[in-house]
Amino acid sequence: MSGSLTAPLKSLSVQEEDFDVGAELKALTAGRTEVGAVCNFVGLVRDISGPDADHVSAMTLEHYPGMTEKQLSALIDKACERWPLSGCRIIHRYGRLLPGDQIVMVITTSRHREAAFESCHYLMDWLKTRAPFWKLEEDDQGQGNWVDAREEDDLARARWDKAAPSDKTQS
Amino acid sequence: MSGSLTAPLKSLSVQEEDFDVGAELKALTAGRTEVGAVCNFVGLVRDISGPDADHVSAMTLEHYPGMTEKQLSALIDKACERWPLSGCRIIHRYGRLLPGDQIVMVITTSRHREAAFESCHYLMDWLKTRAPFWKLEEDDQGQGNWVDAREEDDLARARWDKAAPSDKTQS
Amino acid sequence: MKILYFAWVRSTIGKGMDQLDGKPEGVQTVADLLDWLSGQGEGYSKALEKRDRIRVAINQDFAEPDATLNDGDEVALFPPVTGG
Amino acid sequence: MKILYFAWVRSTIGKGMDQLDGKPEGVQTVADLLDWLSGQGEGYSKALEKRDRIRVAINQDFAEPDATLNDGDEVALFPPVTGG
Repeated sequence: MSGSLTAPLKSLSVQEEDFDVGAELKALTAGRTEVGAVCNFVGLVRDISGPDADHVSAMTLEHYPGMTEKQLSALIDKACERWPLSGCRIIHRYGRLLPGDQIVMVITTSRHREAAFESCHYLMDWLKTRAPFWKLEEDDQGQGNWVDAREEDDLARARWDKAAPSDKTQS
Repeated sequence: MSGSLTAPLKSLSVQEEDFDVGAELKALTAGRTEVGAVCNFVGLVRDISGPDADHVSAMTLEHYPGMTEKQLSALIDKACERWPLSGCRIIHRYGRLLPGDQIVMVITTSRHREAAFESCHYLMDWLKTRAPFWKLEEDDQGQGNWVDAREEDDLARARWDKAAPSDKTQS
Repeated sequence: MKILYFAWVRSTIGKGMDQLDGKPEGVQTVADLLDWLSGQGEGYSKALEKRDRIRVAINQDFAEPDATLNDGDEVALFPPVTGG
Repeated sequence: MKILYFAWVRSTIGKGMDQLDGKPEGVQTVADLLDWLSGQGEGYSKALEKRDRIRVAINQDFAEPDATLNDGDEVALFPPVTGG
């Protein structure tokens, strides 16, 4: 149920290359003067990991080509049904990344800030538990360790099962 | 109560000039490889306004120099006490703006996404009700109309009076 | 005491600032000051007509109607804020 | 039926894919398939040892253990996802 006069711009890229957040923000808002709010999240590779704060020298992101695109496209559609968005864009990288490198970007645009904030947060929480990516971290000895899923991520996603205040649809 | 090893980067600009979000994001994350999450909000001038969707051809933002800086600096300090942030930056413009122009930007960075999302949302909700700015909208006839405050903004801010799940301090 | 006006409070009163020599006589609180200002002419009485539409800051912090004023205070009167 | 393996499921089994000629005999559900695969050699039995650490997709959608399989399905086995 979109409150926008024109259809929301939906866009997804699953890629090895880095991305330019500034350029992505401009592309999603150019000429859309109904947009009053832009929310953006970027996930970066951290140099430490896990409960023991082990040092990470690199990370390789494996993914399931095809399923990734299918799951993330469905997620973008869900967000656009639940909130009145003008635009929604996800970029997720795969391959070998170094600390400080960008992994993922979500941008949502809307007339008002609540829809932009909530949908961006929703997309990140869902993406964390539904997009088929797996992180292999390398320590200083070049030893690879598969990152374990975090229970907090399941809890964070489950929060959205309740209808949001701005959710107009009835289940 | 910051969970960062180094003090959070805090920064505020109240200015007439436009800003470059991409450059601001880079500046706040450069060399900070403990950062895993960046949340960013940008508010833009919309071309329609109010319940009757009146067309807006321009907007002038008046502010109270001195009080603006005092209130926004205090707000940044509060956010950095409540969430373990690595960085927090606010830019707010004043003067005459056109539809599509950027008004305000908030960036928060942290190890994890919950802190980044929540603190960014908190800052925008508080800023809306505490930063001394006033919008004068011009319609197509050049007639100026002072924008009324929205009750929703007070409600959105009041939400944060309850302790957040990640809030470690006791009142 | 310095009194600043912003937005439509400023445009209705017709100026951005009044510089007073300390507090006006009989004025102790923010509410007292608003009452006193209302009697200073047409612009003032009109601007302060709907008292619930006025917000006040003392020394650049928000203040309630019962807040006490001091001689050297910077006081500001303005509508509810609409930034962001 | 195509079966894909990812992350440590892939490295423990030692390959990324098995191509079968339809469903193995007696296999109707996801749980049946995991039981059957466990008997296909050391890598398989080790990878599928802790069944609660395995997630399954059928035709690129998440599937529960009781989901029914069809001959031409693309099935994938992998650990809980850790993207973002």
